[in-house]
Amino acid sequence: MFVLFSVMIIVFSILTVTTRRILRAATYLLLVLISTSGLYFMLNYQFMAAVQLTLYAGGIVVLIIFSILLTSHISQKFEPVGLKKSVFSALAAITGAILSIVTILDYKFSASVEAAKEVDMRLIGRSLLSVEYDGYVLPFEVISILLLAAMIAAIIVAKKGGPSKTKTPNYNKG
Amino acid sequence: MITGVPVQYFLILATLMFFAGIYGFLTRRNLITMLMAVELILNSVNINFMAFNRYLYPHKMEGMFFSLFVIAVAASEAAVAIAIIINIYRRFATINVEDVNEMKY
Amino acid sequence: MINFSYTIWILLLPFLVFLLLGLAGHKLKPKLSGLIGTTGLGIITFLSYLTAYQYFFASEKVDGVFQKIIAFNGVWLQLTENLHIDIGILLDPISVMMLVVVTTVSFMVHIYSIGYMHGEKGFERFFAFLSLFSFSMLGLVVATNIFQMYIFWELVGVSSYLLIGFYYTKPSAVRASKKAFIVTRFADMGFLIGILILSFNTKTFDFITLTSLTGPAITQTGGAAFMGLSVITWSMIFVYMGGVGKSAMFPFHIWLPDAMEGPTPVSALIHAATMVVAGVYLVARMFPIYAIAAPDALNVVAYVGAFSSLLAAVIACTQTDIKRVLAYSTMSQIGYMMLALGVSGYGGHDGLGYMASMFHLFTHAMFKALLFLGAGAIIHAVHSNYMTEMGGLRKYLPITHATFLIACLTIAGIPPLSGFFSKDEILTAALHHNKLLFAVEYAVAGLTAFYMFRLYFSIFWRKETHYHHTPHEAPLTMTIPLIILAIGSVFSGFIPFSELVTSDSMPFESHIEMAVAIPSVLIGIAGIGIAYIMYKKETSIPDRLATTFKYSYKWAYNKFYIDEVYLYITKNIIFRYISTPIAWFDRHIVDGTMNLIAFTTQLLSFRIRNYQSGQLQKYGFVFVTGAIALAILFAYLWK
Amino acid sequence: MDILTLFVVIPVLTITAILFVKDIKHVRVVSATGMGIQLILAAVLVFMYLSARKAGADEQMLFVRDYLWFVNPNIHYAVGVDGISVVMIALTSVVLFAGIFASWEVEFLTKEFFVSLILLATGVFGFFISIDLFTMFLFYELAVIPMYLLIGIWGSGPKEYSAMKLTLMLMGGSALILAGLLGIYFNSAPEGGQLTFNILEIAKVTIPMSAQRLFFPLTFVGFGVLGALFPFHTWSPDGHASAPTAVSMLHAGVLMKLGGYGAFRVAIFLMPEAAAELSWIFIILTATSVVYGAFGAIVQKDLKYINAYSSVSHCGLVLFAILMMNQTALNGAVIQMISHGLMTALFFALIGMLYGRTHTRMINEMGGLMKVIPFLSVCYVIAGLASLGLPGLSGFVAEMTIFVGAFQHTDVFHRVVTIVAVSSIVITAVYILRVVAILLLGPTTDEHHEHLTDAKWFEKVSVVILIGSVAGIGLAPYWLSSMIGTSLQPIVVKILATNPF
Amino acid sequence: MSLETFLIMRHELLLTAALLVVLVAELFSHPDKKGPIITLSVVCFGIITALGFIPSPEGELFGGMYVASGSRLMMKNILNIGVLLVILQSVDWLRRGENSDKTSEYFILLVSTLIGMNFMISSGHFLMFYIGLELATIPIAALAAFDKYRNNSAEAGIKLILISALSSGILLYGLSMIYGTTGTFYFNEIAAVFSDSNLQILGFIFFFTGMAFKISIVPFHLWTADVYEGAPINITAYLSVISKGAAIFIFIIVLFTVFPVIVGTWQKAIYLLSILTMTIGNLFAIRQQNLKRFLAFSSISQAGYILLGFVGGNQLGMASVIYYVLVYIFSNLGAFGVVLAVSNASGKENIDDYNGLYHTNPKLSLIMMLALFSLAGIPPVAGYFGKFFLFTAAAEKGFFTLVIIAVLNTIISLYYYLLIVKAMFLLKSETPVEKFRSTLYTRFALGLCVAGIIVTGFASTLFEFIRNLSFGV
Repeated sequence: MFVLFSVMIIVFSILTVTTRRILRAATYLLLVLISTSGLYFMLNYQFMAAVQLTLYAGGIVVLIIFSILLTSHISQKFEPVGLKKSVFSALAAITGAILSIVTILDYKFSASVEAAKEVDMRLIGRSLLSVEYDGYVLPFEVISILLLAAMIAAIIVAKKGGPSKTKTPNYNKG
Repeated sequence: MITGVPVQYFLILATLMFFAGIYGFLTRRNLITMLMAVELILNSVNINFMAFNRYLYPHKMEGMFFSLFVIAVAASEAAVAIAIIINIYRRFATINVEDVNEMKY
Repeated sequence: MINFSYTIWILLLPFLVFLLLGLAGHKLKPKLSGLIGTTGLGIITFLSYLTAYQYFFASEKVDGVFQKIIAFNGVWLQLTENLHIDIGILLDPISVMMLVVVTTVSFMVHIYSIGYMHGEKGFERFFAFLSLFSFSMLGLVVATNIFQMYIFWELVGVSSYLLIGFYYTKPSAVRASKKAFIVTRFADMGFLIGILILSFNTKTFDFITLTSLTGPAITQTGGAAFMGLSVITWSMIFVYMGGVGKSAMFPFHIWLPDAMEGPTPVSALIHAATMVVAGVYLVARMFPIYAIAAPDALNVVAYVGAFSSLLAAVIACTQTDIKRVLAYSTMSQIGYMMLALGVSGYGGHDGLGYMASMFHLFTHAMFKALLFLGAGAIIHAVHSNYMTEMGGLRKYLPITHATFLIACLTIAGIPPLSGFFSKDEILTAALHHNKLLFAVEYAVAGLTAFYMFRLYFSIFWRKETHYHHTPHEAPLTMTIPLIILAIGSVFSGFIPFSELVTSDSMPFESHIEMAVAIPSVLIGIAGIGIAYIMYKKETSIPDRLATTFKYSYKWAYNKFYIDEVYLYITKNIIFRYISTPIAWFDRHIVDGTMNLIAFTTQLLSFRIRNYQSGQLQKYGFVFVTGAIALAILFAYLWK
Repeated sequence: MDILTLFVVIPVLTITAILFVKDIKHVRVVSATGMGIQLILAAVLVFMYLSARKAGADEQMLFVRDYLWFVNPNIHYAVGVDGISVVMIALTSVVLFAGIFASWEVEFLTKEFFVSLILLATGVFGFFISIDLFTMFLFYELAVIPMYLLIGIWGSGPKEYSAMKLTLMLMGGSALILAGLLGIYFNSAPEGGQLTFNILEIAKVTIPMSAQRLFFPLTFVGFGVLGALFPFHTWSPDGHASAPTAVSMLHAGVLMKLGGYGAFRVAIFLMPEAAAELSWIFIILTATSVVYGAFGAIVQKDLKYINAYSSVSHCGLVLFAILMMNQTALNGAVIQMISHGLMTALFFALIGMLYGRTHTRMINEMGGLMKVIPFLSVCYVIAGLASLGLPGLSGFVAEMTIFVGAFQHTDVFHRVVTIVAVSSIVITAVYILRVVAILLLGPTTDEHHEHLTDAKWFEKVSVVILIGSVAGIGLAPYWLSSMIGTSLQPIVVKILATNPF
Repeated sequence: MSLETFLIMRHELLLTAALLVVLVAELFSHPDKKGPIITLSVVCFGIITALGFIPSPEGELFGGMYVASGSRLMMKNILNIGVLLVILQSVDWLRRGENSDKTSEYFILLVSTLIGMNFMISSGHFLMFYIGLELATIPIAALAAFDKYRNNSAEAGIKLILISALSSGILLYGLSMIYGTTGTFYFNEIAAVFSDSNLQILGFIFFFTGMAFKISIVPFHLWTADVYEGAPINITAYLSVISKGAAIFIFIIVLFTVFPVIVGTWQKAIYLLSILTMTIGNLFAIRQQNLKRFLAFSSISQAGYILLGFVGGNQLGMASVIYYVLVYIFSNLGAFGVVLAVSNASGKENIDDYNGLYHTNPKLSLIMMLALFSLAGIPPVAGYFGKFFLFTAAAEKGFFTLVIIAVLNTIISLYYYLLIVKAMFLLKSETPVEKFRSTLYTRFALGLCVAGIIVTGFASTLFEFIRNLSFGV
């Protein structure tokens, strides 16, 4: 199972960033996210898997696809990436990956001796609303502000029109 | 806990995904695909958190919660970014990142 | 003990007059300023005479030695514990003698100037400068320490500068004044270095300590320090360099002839009688050190003096500007004095040269001042400096003629005029010391007689030139000084100098040595004779001689091109090869480096602009590579 | 309020007063009044100082006031003066007062001009009264910055370039000083205890040699830039040439002294060991400055350039003397600072006045001015004579003290270099006389110059004050020299304690 | 929620309340009349700023997620002052026609970012830190893209949000490694178990770059100039001062409290980067013509100087950093205030346009000059003191080479600051900026800035206060 998911994730990840059709990219991304949620299931984090599926795969990707539809032709093909750019980027990415992997493999992880906690919804709910140690009510509150702000921000930026249609003169000449 | 799969595998998987995202961010010309690359990056980080939490620190849920919040943040980030991208599209009539370079030097 | 504290007024009075005339002179009537200046100087002259009388005849001698009297002394500037510059008044035979000389000549010149400068613009300025000069010269003379001497030495230099450049709208005068100042300044640098070395080794500036036979300068001479000469010798050579400059000895003599651009009274006062002998005075002042501790330096003095006197005499024979002839004559005579010092020993009869030098200084002051003032009267009458434009003036200017003749005879060394006595002592001293120098001086004596009478005959005899308006005798204010000085020239030879001014302040007997005196007189007469033949009447002999010895004549006429050498040095070397390159270097290299730094920064700034390309992905690339590089660096390489 | 702080307070009050004044005429009057008070105050200070010394006060610094400012880095506002600072303060007051009158006719942005000028002066006064390195440095920079505006706005010629260059080079110097000061601060208690910026406190300890070797050159060069140390002097010709009269006066007259004073108070006094060890480098540099500046001046055509190079030469002599590190030479250095301050201020004042009349500073475009404007010309000659070291004027006293002092050095190298420096007196004479001859003497070359007017009353005030001071010092230097000498005693004791020579 | 909790958290709570108040007011206000909202916001924020100074107990809330200490409180207060100034300065801008429909949104976004910063500063847990960071970034991107009708603004927005997403991705990756090796997100627990294994250093460095991005440290600075130039001026000011200041604050807290173990590593890194940052920032600043862009690079080099305070890891360093940020707020906002005022009045933003400004608008020019001098570190204004303490902090640990490089860099920065002074005072222009008079808000804000610039330096008690609250590694 793990092998399947991981192969899927890696392949689709790479496809996401290399395919020349934008909608396909979105689809591959969706697949990556879905396989990730499969991993979460494997890890026994069902709640997270669900969140991943709904919020990530469902929410964000849909958002992305909408925006693609707004801004591009579906069949639009990208021009191939400049060779120099792709080589250097790949080089950077590969160096980084090798560095990270070598470093990770170099490190001896030691598993906790304490007993695992069964993650059920109740526990999650309690933790989320707890003000004690390991309680997450404060981030929960703050993230709501963030969501509010993001909403307002998105609206204000994307909203069309306004009282003044006149384009303000562009004073900037870099 | 998945028997036979050490935590390192997860980490390597996430790392590969992470750098795939990085590569995408650096090469994709379309702003939206860049955004997608960012999502890849965030997703890979989430895998890390989850795997660590499950393998090494299963008695607490910090990693998991972190992932949860990362997803939320990613969502809002995506929302704002897409709003701006739409605005860019209106202004520049393109969402090719290489054309969005009026300011330089 | 006589109280000499009044001598302070000899210094203060001219200074006050200078301040008065300098600050308020333009508000006074010219005549009044002249009167103030002259009166002031009259008082000083009187005081000087009083001092001289009291010093030589009324004060007590200890063991027959004239004592050095500090009439006044105050610390002007404390430098180190031991070294301090004092301003004071030191009375000893030579300073008292110089007081007399300076005040006398100065007083005469003051009187003379009232007539001579009548109606000139800047009349009061002239008297102010004269007062300043008198102040400086007197301060120099009575200096109690070498630094005071240096101070007044400089002041004398600047007064000379101001007076040479008195006609400041005349470019040649301006040039001359500048030249005089810079040349002497260069020499003074040597003087200063000499002072520095001397004071470093002796820890004192004080003349009394320095010249004391038990003083540090003489006892702690040490061995060879540099190039085989001792430190003291070096310091004395450097000090002498100052004297060379001020006294217009070779090679620093070039300013003196040019200095004749100044008003003639100034030439008489400064460039004949007083300031130019400061070098002689300096050597005399330091004489014990020269004689005992630095005989090599003393030899330098002798040779420089002898050479200068010869050189000047030769040049003088060819010049046509009467003031220049007199200038070279001055140089020649000072060379005499230097030589006399140079051949002198210390103490008793050995110090004959010293005495002779001082003696000649005294008589020279009289007759040279007379000559210059006479020349002034002539120029005043003819409005020309060139003897080719003169002739037959004896009937127009009787008094001038008479006094001028006396002066010429004096300088030619015809007995019983004063020049004879002093010159004779010098020759005697030289004979006993160095035959070569003696021979040179004989030649110079002949040349002197020749060129003086060349001058005399050309001006007063010969064919009468046509004058624009009839020359007439100068006013009384000018002739009276002439007469007084003529009297001085005639009789000053009878002053018993050896009993008053000697190297060790101890009187000794001196007498005329006939073996020396008779030939010298003969040579003098011979010179006069040749001049008579060549210049009494209009003859072609001089021209023929000039063509025969074409090159020698040309060289001599052009002062052996020494001026040109200097010009080359200053114009080319200093201006073209030192200063201009330095200025260029400064603007372009040093400043250029600073600008280059700025420019490089700008360039660098321009070069790296492409990193800020406006391309988001390039930013991302830099970001990521930066992160990875940092990670590699700090996780692995530089931990 | 103590008397020293008043020196900072009065200028500040004057500035405030100027800001509230509407009329240009009143601006001048207010400035002149303020600086007149300052001048009187300086006189009072001199008097108080002398009487205190006479009464037996034998501390190194008198009128010391110390207020703790920043507790932790232990920064104090600490003031105190010894004879050296007192005379520098007096110098500043005189030059400033003269400068106010020299700039009487500034028409453009008058108010701002006087504000900047007095602000600059505030920095200078503050610098001289400080005994805490922090405040000292603060005032130092405060004094440098108004120069930019003063030259840039009211200057002439390539003023923007010059102003920028001057400011940057001087700030470059101060950058080095800052590093040096920090170094001193962190080594001010080598045996533990409270670190301090207080000069007197630091002087009591010996800064470790390894630190000295690093921080002495930093501090010395840093201050040397302002003191026109070769090869960091090139701001001087351009800066002076472009600056307006009063600014040149104040800058050459006073500001450049900050360099010498600082080099002496901070670099030499606090780090004598390294100074003794490394001085030979700087002695060569400064001796080069002396000769090089003088030679550079010979061929210049612009009056201000001549004077700027002359300043390089004279200020080089200051640093040169400081490096000789003995009482006499140091004494000479201080006198030279004062003397140069006065006479160069005089020079610049006169040049400004000439420029105001002839509208040129090129010497070959002028000539024979003596006949036309005798007062200014005579003053120029006097300034020139002072500059070339004529006895009776201040330059002589200073130079001779330096030369004699430097030559007392037991080391042959120092004496030989001294002789090199001595040669400058001839070169100085050459360029001074050259200028005098071309500019003032001879026939009037330009017929437009035949009807120039001589000095006006305020110009006379300015010039006479300066000439009076120059002559006063030149005629009777004893009191000044001994006042400085007494103050040098403790410094010399510290220096000599470690001097290998 | 007890009163004490309220007191401890009052910054965040009050800000949230203000946010809601504005939101509600927006609902009830007339669409064409935004004046009351502006007044309301300014008043609200003024009150909040004032209330921030009430002393409060120290302590931890939410099981250690929220940490309140004197120094953090002070940091928030400093930010509050800055934001108040920004808000005051932006009033004129908001009154312009094209912004009138977005007034309340502007305040909401601004305040929400401030809430994020406050939480970030107060965080004792990396989750809080992260959320705070994002809350402090995402709305700013929208603000940067606020001028919807200008290409530059949109470009600024997208650049900011994308690069910040990348950066937070890298930061998160680093955090995940830190988590994986320590098993916790609590600051104090991490500090206890952190060591210097390679993976941890890798994680730390990735985390570091995320912070470096916020502070615009070279080479993570490239977005800065473009975003600063494109964004509306008040947002640029906000970005360069408040956003950067907050990041600096939390960064120093994190470095000092979470990673003291690897002090050697981050010292070296900061040493290196601070040299790079100030030099590159300066080199770029020299050539700029647009004032916003110019100030962007100037702020980059300022960040380089600020890093000098980090490098020692000492108490003085932390104090000087906080102090300098305070000074920097006044100085930079002074400069931006003038730029904003001029831009509002004439639309001019280039250095050339400032030629002869002194002759038409002397007061503005003087304020600008003071601000620039303060940035350049010229006495007697506050920047001098700030820089001095920064250098002192670095020198205390013996980093003299760094100090010398830094002071030499100040010369370059002085050069370009003087270029503006030159334009305003020395040069003359055919078409200078007309004489104008700004509104009361702007003048009040600029007055505050000037007062701050002048007073902060001399007020030693202020520095002492900060210093007593600071700590070293």
